[in-house]
Parts: sequence; structure tokens; C-alpha cells
Amino acid sequence: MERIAYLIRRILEMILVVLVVAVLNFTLIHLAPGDVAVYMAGMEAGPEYIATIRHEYGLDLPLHIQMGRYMSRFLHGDFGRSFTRGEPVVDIIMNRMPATLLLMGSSLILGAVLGTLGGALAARHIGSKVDYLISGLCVAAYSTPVFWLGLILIYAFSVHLNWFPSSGMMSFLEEQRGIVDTLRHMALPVLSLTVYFIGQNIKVARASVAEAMQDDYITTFRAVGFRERTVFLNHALRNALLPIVSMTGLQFTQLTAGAVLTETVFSWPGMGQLVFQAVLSRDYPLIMGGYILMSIMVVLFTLLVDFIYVVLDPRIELK
Amino acid sequence: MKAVRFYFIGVLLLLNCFSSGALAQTPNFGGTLITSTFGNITSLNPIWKYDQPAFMISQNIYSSLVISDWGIAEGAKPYGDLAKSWEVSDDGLTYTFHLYDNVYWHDGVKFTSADVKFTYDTVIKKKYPLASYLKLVKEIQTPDQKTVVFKLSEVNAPFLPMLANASNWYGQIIAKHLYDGTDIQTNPYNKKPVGTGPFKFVEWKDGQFVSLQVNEKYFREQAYLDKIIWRVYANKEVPQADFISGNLHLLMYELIPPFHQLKALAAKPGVKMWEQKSIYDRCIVFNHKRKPFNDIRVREAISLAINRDEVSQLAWAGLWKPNYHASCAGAPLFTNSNVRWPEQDLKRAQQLLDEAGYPPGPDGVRLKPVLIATAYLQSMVEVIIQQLKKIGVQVKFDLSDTTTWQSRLNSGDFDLTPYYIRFGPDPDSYGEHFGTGEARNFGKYSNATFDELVKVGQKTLNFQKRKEIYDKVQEILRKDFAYLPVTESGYFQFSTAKLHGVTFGDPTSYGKSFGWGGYRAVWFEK
Amino acid sequence: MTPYENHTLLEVQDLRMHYRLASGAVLKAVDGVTFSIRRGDKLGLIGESGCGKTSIAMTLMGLLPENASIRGGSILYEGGDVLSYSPKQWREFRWEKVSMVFQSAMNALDPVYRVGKQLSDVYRLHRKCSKEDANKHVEDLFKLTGLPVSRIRCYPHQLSGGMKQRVIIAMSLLCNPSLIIADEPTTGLDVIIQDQIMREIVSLIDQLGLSMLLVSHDVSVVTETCKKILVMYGGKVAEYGDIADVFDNPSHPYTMGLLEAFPNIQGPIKGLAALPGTPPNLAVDLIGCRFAPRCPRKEALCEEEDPPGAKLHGNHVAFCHFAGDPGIKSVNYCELNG
Amino acid sequence: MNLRGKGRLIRELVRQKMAMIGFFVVCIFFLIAVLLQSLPIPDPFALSLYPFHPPSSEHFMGTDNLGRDLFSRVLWGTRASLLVGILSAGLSAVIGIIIGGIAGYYGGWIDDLSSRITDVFLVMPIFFLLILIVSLFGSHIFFAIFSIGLVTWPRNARIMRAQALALKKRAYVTAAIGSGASSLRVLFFHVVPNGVSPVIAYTVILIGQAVLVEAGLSFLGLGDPNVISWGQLIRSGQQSFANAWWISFFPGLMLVVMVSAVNFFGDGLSVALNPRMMRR
Repeated sequence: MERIAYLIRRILEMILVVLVVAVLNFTLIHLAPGDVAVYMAGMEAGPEYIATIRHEYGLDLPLHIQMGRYMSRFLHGDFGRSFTRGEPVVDIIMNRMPATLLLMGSSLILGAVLGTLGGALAARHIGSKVDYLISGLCVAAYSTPVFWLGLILIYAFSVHLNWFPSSGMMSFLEEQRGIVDTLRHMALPVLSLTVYFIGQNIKVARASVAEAMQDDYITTFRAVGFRERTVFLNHALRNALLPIVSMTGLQFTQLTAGAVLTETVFSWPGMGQLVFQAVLSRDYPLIMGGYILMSIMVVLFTLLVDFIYVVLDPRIELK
Repeated sequence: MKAVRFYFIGVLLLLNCFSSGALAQTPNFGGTLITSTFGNITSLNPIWKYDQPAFMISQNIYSSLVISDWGIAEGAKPYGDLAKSWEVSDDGLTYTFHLYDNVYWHDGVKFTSADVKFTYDTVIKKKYPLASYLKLVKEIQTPDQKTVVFKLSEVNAPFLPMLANASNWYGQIIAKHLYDGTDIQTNPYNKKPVGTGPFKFVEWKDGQFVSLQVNEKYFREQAYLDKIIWRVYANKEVPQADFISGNLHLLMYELIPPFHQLKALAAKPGVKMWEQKSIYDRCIVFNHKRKPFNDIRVREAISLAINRDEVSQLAWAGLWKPNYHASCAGAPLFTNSNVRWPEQDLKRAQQLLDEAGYPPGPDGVRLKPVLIATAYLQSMVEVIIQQLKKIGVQVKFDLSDTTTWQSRLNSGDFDLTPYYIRFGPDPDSYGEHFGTGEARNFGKYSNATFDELVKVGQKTLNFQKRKEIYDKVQEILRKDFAYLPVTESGYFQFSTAKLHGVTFGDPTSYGKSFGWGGYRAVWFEK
Repeated sequence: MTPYENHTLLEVQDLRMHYRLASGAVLKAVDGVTFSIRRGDKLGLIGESGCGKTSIAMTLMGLLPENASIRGGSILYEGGDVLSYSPKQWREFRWEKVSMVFQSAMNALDPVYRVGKQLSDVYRLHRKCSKEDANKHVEDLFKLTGLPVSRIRCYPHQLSGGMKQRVIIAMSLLCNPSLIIADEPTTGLDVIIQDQIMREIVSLIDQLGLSMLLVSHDVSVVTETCKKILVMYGGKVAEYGDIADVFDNPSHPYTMGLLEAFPNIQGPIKGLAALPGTPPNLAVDLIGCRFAPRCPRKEALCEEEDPPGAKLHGNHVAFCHFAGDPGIKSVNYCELNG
Repeated sequence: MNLRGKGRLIRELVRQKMAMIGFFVVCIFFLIAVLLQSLPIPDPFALSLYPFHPPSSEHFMGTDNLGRDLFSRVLWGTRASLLVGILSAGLSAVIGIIIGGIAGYYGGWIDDLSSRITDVFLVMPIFFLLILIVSLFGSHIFFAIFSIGLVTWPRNARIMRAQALALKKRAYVTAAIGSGASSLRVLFFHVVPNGVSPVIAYTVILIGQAVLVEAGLSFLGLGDPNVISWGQLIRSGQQSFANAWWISFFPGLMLVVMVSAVNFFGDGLSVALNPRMMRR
């Protein structure tokens, strides 16, 4: 029962968030200098063409009317058509979203898993050289600009070693496509995006595992005759997972940031890149749609993480 | 690793070359060209918008009525694409185009004059970009399936060259049977285009690549390549990487490394650099409508402050030469070589600023003009900023994306901006850049005699007479220091040495490419 | 030294256990302790915190931290030398033979598993049997320890402190070991529950005929529950014997101190407030009697020699130079405090 | 957790080698940033006719696309990057403290409102918001600083709120209220000073993050061309990475070192400020 209440409350929050995002972005976009009509017209266009465009897209109406129109359409699930592409915004984004989810998802999972393992390793040998090494590396890892790392990776593994493709998501020659091909294309972007999160997760995992190892029940389960490994895995690590999970929840937002950079470096056909291009070309409907769907994505994920957390930690009461 | 890399190139070439043969300069058929484009392709409909990455592609899918090759004056002469021939009535008001008869759309439907009329009528009605070149078109008639007649409201010498030139960006002919009665902008065929061009659309993976294959039923001799693939890049760094590692055959002019490194890249084995003159220069535009540049002395001072050789050397590695003329090397026909901007003279420049009432402040700064630019000409701008410091002009540099830049240009919200003025394909372009109230006259320069001369120029058909007119035009611009020419410009592309007939550079492509992005003349050496 | 007794279950001989501190110093936590437990015995191990009593408990379970090391002595369990056990033997020894009731019941259970599962896992670790049997067994133990069976499916945080403690007790009985070590089993519970739990433990132990080593700083608890008492001071045995003997005839000044502190009515423990001074720092080498600095009867000898164990009536031993000397009894602590 | 125990704090910090190293590195960068003009390095703006010079004895980080000495440009980059880091993190901290403090201390609808806002911000794709703001309203560096501060304050607010909630029940606070001090006074003179330390720790981390964000914006071409920041330098070299790797490599390296240092220090600080946390 309380779980349903909780769910409902979270969904209401979610809707609120999305609405705020929508209004905020709309205001921002339309207050900004830079005339989309001019851009759409292009260098060669005369003023009259610009004027027609401005009228055609209702850009000549007062802001509040435009906003009203937009919100009402948005509430009916209609994000409008892209200025620059003429297609429905939803189609364009839905067409791009899988790529982004693939990139972000795999980085997130990889980051969480490797991070936890690394952290556990460090925690097992706290204070030792291994610990110092790992902790040092992980700080360096989350202090490195994703795009810079990406460039270096490209030149190392694509140009010089020619091991992985530098960009894109699939080969353009029909016969070369396939899962392996996609994986090869994923290698570099995922790597450069993951490093940052491995760093963060190792830090959290290390702290929480070490903390769990101090707990009394660890002694208990040693005393009853469990193997050290069993105690560590079933109890220390199991308890340490909680903070790691909630960390992962927070990371998703950062991941969207990483996504736009990574997608730009590796020309990954995701929505991060798409929305950025949309910003540059002032494609208002596309920008709005992108931001709104992006934040819906984030909220849904946060929700998911909350539920996982609840499943993992019986102490949480859903209030 | 080198070994690895060249092995890879080898593999690609194998992919590309099917029949074997000795090194012959006679073009041979077959091969897949992997080329590059930057930014997002938004629509493959060539008429409704300005879409830099897309028009290179649509030129291979669609055909224009008339077309001209890139830049250089002789190449800029219009020639027919769908039009087999045309004649102009003696009064210069009627243009009659005779179309090729054996033209079919990729979906098999026959192409007729109706398609041409439909396309241009739509452009005019909807005021799509090409419209500004069809302003004078009173009516388009189609007496029969293979004839199109344009009726102009007044004589206009530049009409055809300008139309042909602009057709390189947009305004190729679209299929009436697919677009008639639909919303042009949202028509599904914008995503799976059907044209009459040398290549047929195959696949468009949004944000990744577009691929075309040769059109065997092309109304001319079919193109050499089997397949063309445009890889879409979101950044300008990685294409180079892919080109070096042999995963790209052609590096587009907008994706090349900084000029200083072009020689190094060109020197790599198996790499060929293509150079293409341009009808555009690189210059600085003053805002004539506000202080301080409404004062000719200030404009002159700036002109005296800059050192074109330094700009050419630092920003363009000497590849784009200094330009002192109100024209450029790409458009020699109408260049008046007696009109010359002065050499650098800092003393005189400061003197002028004193006279204009801008003495140096305590920090030695006389002026703080705002310069707006995009990343495109940033290096030139940075050099000039340093040069202007020497005469106490402290430039505030606003770097922004194209949108912001363009709209600030239109609203006149700037003091200085780097720009590119075109001196062709017809000298009438002086008008659009400096004529009072003209589209590209962002500096709001205004001079009655100038406007008068340009009008006369449009009505004049005789070459000698026109030349005299535009010589005067250039004198006026120089006298007023209307703007500040800095360097020539041009385009560089790179390709594997095995590639021939690349537009932008290879003269053998002229008259065969039907557009600057046209790859009809491109072929792989065995 | 101690007189031999029959059916000895556990025999600890001159056990020495040291910690190496980060500073490099060596802390002699257990310094030559000797005692033995017979079947059915209930031995109370008592002393101030830091006197080494918990260290002994942990040594017996083989749960010493990395920086601890056994520096001599032996632990014989049913005649077997425990200290020479391999890790595997240790794992079998634990809970099978000796189990433990932990202090701070609050955190002795893993918060993320149901208590029932935690217990049955332990059971199945030792008795290879089906889940069902294990659960069955756990249920029985729950009944035995007076826990509602329904609680089996609870998580620790859903139980009261007392219940948790009962679960811990049930846990300790899982594999019916012969010896149960109860380390301050009632700390952290409120007083009323404390007695209740204590009584239950004792009754269970008698009922099942087990032996118990009760580690506590609370004289009253020990006197109530145990048959024998081992008073520790500064890592050494101060006095050892049957409760009766030790109470009738406390022969070590420290013991007397404890008894002085021992409240007449069952009330809050005054601890060793009556004893002036602080316990010795075991990280430095000490000569002579550990208690000497605080001893009211200290004499030159005390500061030079470690006192030998003086055998008194029965197995009653006191490690004091003047053990048995009637003069000792006349000491009045209150006066000394003044 | 109380700033008053400075002695303890410093002892704690000294215990942690990494934190100390980090601290010293940051100090060095700070000194560089302050002393720039008086350093014996060539003018970072001076053009020379030797563009794209690889690292050598006279230019030991090489020269950039306009022949400017990269080493001195990298040093100059320190200033802008530190400025961005410190100012934006500082701004974020101030806003966070004020809002979080008031929310936690007064509770009621103020609290609800600010908590909602905080929630919204915590799930909003912040970097995209930044991209939007900067690319729409202009790339002036102070604008970037301002917007970074503006989108990052919520976490600080959340921390401060928790602190205020915990502290307002403390004896000295109630005492202060009893003594008739105005509630704002109590909030900012008693509650905030005693609860601010975790905010500080987070803010230090934020400095590093802000530097990274600025670099990211520059990479996307949204940096301020009038200032030399590491982000700008990295960007200036991207196009020529193939043949002149050093132009983006060295600034990037500096950035990694500095941000790492900041993070080491920040982690150390939060451990030191928060005894509960386990330490090696």
C-alpha cells in the first residue's frame, strides 16, 4: 500500500520537475538573443524570406502566447516539428535515444561494476600500496576531461594502432554491420565516458566497504565459522552496495553531461549531440523536446534507482 | 603501426577497385568513395532551406536547370544541367531553355518542364532562399514538355550567372509528382529523396552517414563511382584522424587541419592536396552606422594599422595571399588593379585617430571597438587584434556561434566583423554587399553614386561598358574605405592520391560535376 | 600450577597474547593467564575494561585482529591443542564446539537479511541439511529462547533490543556447542531486560547442560550467575576460585576493591570508583605486581617481584605476595581515599 | 563538526599525505596565478612567425597555431581556470548556504519550496542547461562563472539545510535565541558557522568540477575567447592534434593535475571535518 503511495508521490514530483524544466527552458530560449529565422534562412536569404519564416513559426507573437501554445501542445504530448528538419520532434529524438541509452547505460553499468570491484580491492588492503595506487588513480580518473581523454584515445587506438573505429556507431558498408561491429564502435566512447565514473565509484565503494568491514556483524559471521571470502562477499560487500547504488543514481545526471561531450568527440549519433546541434541552430522545438525528454529520462532512472535501493535495503520505509 | 595503417588503406583500395589495369589516366569505373561532412544533415530537400552539409549531397541526387562550377571567373560561366541549351531574346527579357528529353526521376517517372515550373514557382511563392535570385521573374511558361520560358520584368545582366551560381547551394529541381499539393517542408521524400541526378539515394542513418549509389539510367553518361558514402562528423578533429588512418578518402575543405599543417599533410605518402581559388575574399567590415567607424578617418586608420603579410603568414600560413584590391584573384575579369588599399603605416594611423578625436588614454588605449566573429575566421581575427593594439585600439572580441553572429550582423550590433565578400560570378555582387539596404550590406554602407552605378551595371550588357562601370565602383569603395580587404581566400581539400576529378580543385571536373559537391566526375585510379 | 580437575572441557595454560601497536610498541594484553573450565562450569571473567578479558574471549574464538599474536601458552579443548588448528579446523571448531553471545546486540546482526535466514545459513554451514530442516531447527530455537516464531521473517531493525539479544542467544545455541562465551551479553539493554536476559541465558545453559564463560565488568552479574570467578587485572590473573571461596576470603587487594564497590542492594554498578588511580599501561614493560601502584598494602617487594600464585582453600588462588596474610582484610578503602 | 576545533582539523589534515600534497600543489598554482606578471615568461599574446613549434629548449611546451609560447599561455591559463573554479564554487556555496540555512532553520513553506527547487535541480541535466545559457546569452567568462554557480548551488543548499535542521536544536542555539538575538542573527552567527564545514568540503570538490565544466564548454566552442583558460587552450589545439599534439596535451595535463590536487585536498578536508568517516 505505502509503496503505491510512494510511487504516486514520486510520479507527481516527476511531473513537477518536467514542467519546471519545460517552462525554464522555454523562457531561457525565447529571451535569448540570436534570431532563429535568420539562421534558418541562411546566408543567402533576403530579409523578406526571414520575415516569412518568422511569421510561419509564430516567432513574431508575444512570448507568453508562444509559451501558452507550446505548453498546451506539450501537455497533449505534441512536441511540434523541428524547425530545421520538418519532422516531428518526438520521431527525431526517439530515433536518437537508443544510441544515447546504449552509450550511457553500458558506461554506467561498467562504471558501477568495475568501480565496486576496484573499491573492494582497495578496501581489502586499506593503507597498503595497492590502496594508495588505486585511490590515487581514481582521483586522477575523475579529474580528467572526458573529451580530452577521448581525443587521446582516438589518436592512440584508432589512428596509430587502428584497433577501433574512431567514430560513428555502425559501419557504413552493409556487410560489415552486426553486434561485434557495434561493440567495436562502442569501445572508445564507452571507455572514455566510463573512466570518470569508475573513479567516482571506486572512491565511494572503497569508503563504504571499509566502513562495512568495521561493523560488528562482520565479527559475528567470522565467529560462526564462515570463510573470510564468504563474510566479505555476503555481508561486507552486500552492505556496501547501498551507498554505491545511490551514488549511481546521482551519476545519471552527470552522465548526460558526459554524453554530449563524448557524442561530439566520437560523432556518436545520440541525442546529446543532437540537442547541442539544435541549440546551435536555435531549433526551438527540438531543443525543448530534447531537454524535456532528457529530464524525463533522468527522473525515470532516479525513480528506478530508488526502487532498487528499497529492494536492497529493508530498513528504508517508503514515506 | 605505419605498416598496419597502410595495410588498412590497401584493404580499402581493394574494396574500391574491382577491375584491374595499368596506371592509365583514362577514367575507370567502379569503387566506393568514402567522404566526409560536418554537422547535422537535417533535410535532403534542396529547395526549402540552407543546409550546408546537405547541399553537397543533394547535388548528386538532384539536377539543376543551369549550374556553374566553383568560384573562378572562367568556371563561373553558367552551363546547362537539365537545360540542353537556351537563348536570350534581344530585349534581354525572355530566356528560353530547351531541356534534355531522356530524363527520368529515380522512381522511373519521366521528367518534364512542369517539374521546373513547379519548383521555381514554389520557391517564389514560399520565398525560399533561391527566390532572391528570381525576383525579376515575372512568369514561367512551359509551352511544351521540353521547353521552359522565363519572362523577366526588367533587363538584368547578372540574372543567369547568379541563378546558376546560387543553384550550387539550393534550388535544384524537385519532382512535381511527389511534392505537388504537399507541405514541402514535411514531405516524407525529404528523407528519402528522389532526383534526376547521377546518383540514387540508398540510406540515411541520422547523425552517422548517407549513402548513394550510381544511377545507371542517368540521362548523361553514368558516373564512374558505384557508391558514395558521406560520414557525418560532429567535430572537426576526428575526420583528420580517419583520413590519416585511411578510413576516409576525401577530407572536405571545412574539416582540414590549420593551414600551417596542410603542407605536412599533403607530404604524407598517398595523399593529394586539392587547391581551389575562390571568388570570395577575406575582409573586415565596418559598422558605418555608429561611432567610431562612421568616421572615415577611423576607417582609414584601421586600414593603415594592419599588416596583411603578417596575417597571411600567421593565420593562413601564406596560403591565402594578401589582398589590397576591391576584388580578388578568383575574379580577375573585373578587377581594377589601380585601386589599391595602402600599406601598413602606424604613424599615419595614429595621426588620423588623433585628428578624429581619439587620443590615447592613460593606458594608451584610444578605442575599444567590439568585434564579433565565429570560430571560422578566429585566427585571422586574433592576428588583427594584436596588430590593432599597436595603434591603441583595444578590440573586444565576441566569439559566438553562427546564429548569434548572423543576427548581430543583421541588427547592426557590432563595430567590426570579419567577413567574406564575393566578387562573382557577376560583378553585380558589389551591389548586394554595398548597395544601400541590400541583403548583405551589414555595415550599412551607403553612397548614392555607388547605388546609381550598380543599377546601370545591371542594365548594361556590353562587357567593356560594364568593366568601366565596375572600375568606378571599386574606386568609390576604396575612396570611402567602405571596408577593409585583408587576404585572398581559397579552398583546400585532401584525398587519397588515387582519386581524380574532385570538384574544388581538379580542372578535369569542370563542366562535368554539375555542382560544387557533384561527384559525377570522380574516379579511382587502379 | 592450578590443581588438576576431572572432565576438564577447556584448559588455558599460561596464555600470552600481545598486540603490536602502530607506534611499534607491544601491548601485553594477555600476559600468562591460566584457568580451566569443566563441563557444566560457569566461569565469570571479570575486570576493568582493558584488562584483557575480551582479548581472552577473542583468542578462544580465534578472532584476533592482524596486529595480535599469541606469544606462548596453550589452549586445550577436550585435550586438543586449539592454537595449532588449521583455518579449516578453526572453522569447524567455531560454533560447533564453542559459540559466542556477542555484546552490542544492536549491530551483531546483518541489517539486510531476515534474522531467520541469517540463523539457518549458519546452521546449514555446519550441518549440511536442507533449508526446511534448517528453518525447522531455527524455529525450535526461537521457541526455546522465547521468541515468537513469527519473528523469523523479520529484519533486525524490526526487533527490539531484547529480541535481538534473544536472536543472538538462539544463534549461539544453533549447533549445540559445549561452551558458550558470553561477552558482556547485556550491555546496551535497559536494566530490567538485562536481568531477564541474563536469567534466561543461565537457565538455558543449565537446561542444556552447557558450560559458559561469562565476560563482564559487573560483579553483581557474575556473582548471580557463575560458580567460579576469575578476576583479571592488567592482563594477568589477580584471583581465581569458586565464587564462595573468593567472597568469603578475598585474598587480593584488587578483589577487595571490587567487593567494596559491590553494591549492597542490586542497583547501578559503581564500577571501581572506590579504587584510586588508573589501570596500568600495558604497552610498557612492567616490573613487579601490576596492581602495586594502586595497592594500599604495597611494599618494596611488590614493586620488584611479580607475585606468585598463592594456593588457598580448594582451587582458590590469589596472585599477591601477601595472599592469606590476615592483615590484608583490615584494609579500609574509604579511609585511603580521603 | 565545528570549525572552532581548528587544531584538530589541521592535525587531521596533516595525517593524510595525499591531502597535503594536493594542498601544496593547489597553493603552487595559486601563486603562479597571482604572480603571473612578475614571472620571467614571454608575453602569452606575442605572435611569432614560428607557429606549431614542437617542444624545444626555447619553447619547452612548444608554440601554438599563431606561434605564441605555449608554456606561458598554459601558466596564464592557470589564472582564468582558478578564477572560474573558485568564484563559481564560491557563488554556489554562498547561495546554497543562504537558501539551505534559511530553509532548514525556519522550515515551513520556505523549506518545502526550496526543497522542491533543489529536487528539480538535482535531476535536471545541468550541463545542458549550462550549454543553453552560455550559448544563448554569450560566452563571457564571468557569465560562465555566474551560470555554473547558479546551477550547482542546490546540493550545497541540501547539505546546509540538513546541518541547520540538526543544529537549531543545540543548546547554544536555543541559548542564543533565549538571549533575545534576532533569528537571522542566530542563523548566520551561530547555526551557519557551526554547520558550514561539510559545505566547505563539498565546495572545494566543486572547484575542481567547475574547472572541468569550463573546459567542457570551451571544447564545445562556448568559451570566452578574450581570456586564456586551459579549456580554451585545449580547444585551440584540437584541430591540429594530429600534427601538433602538444597544443592540447599540455593544458589538458595541467588541468588534470590541478583538478586532481583540488580533489585530493577536498577529500582530505571532508574526512578531516567529519571524524565519523573512516580513515586509513
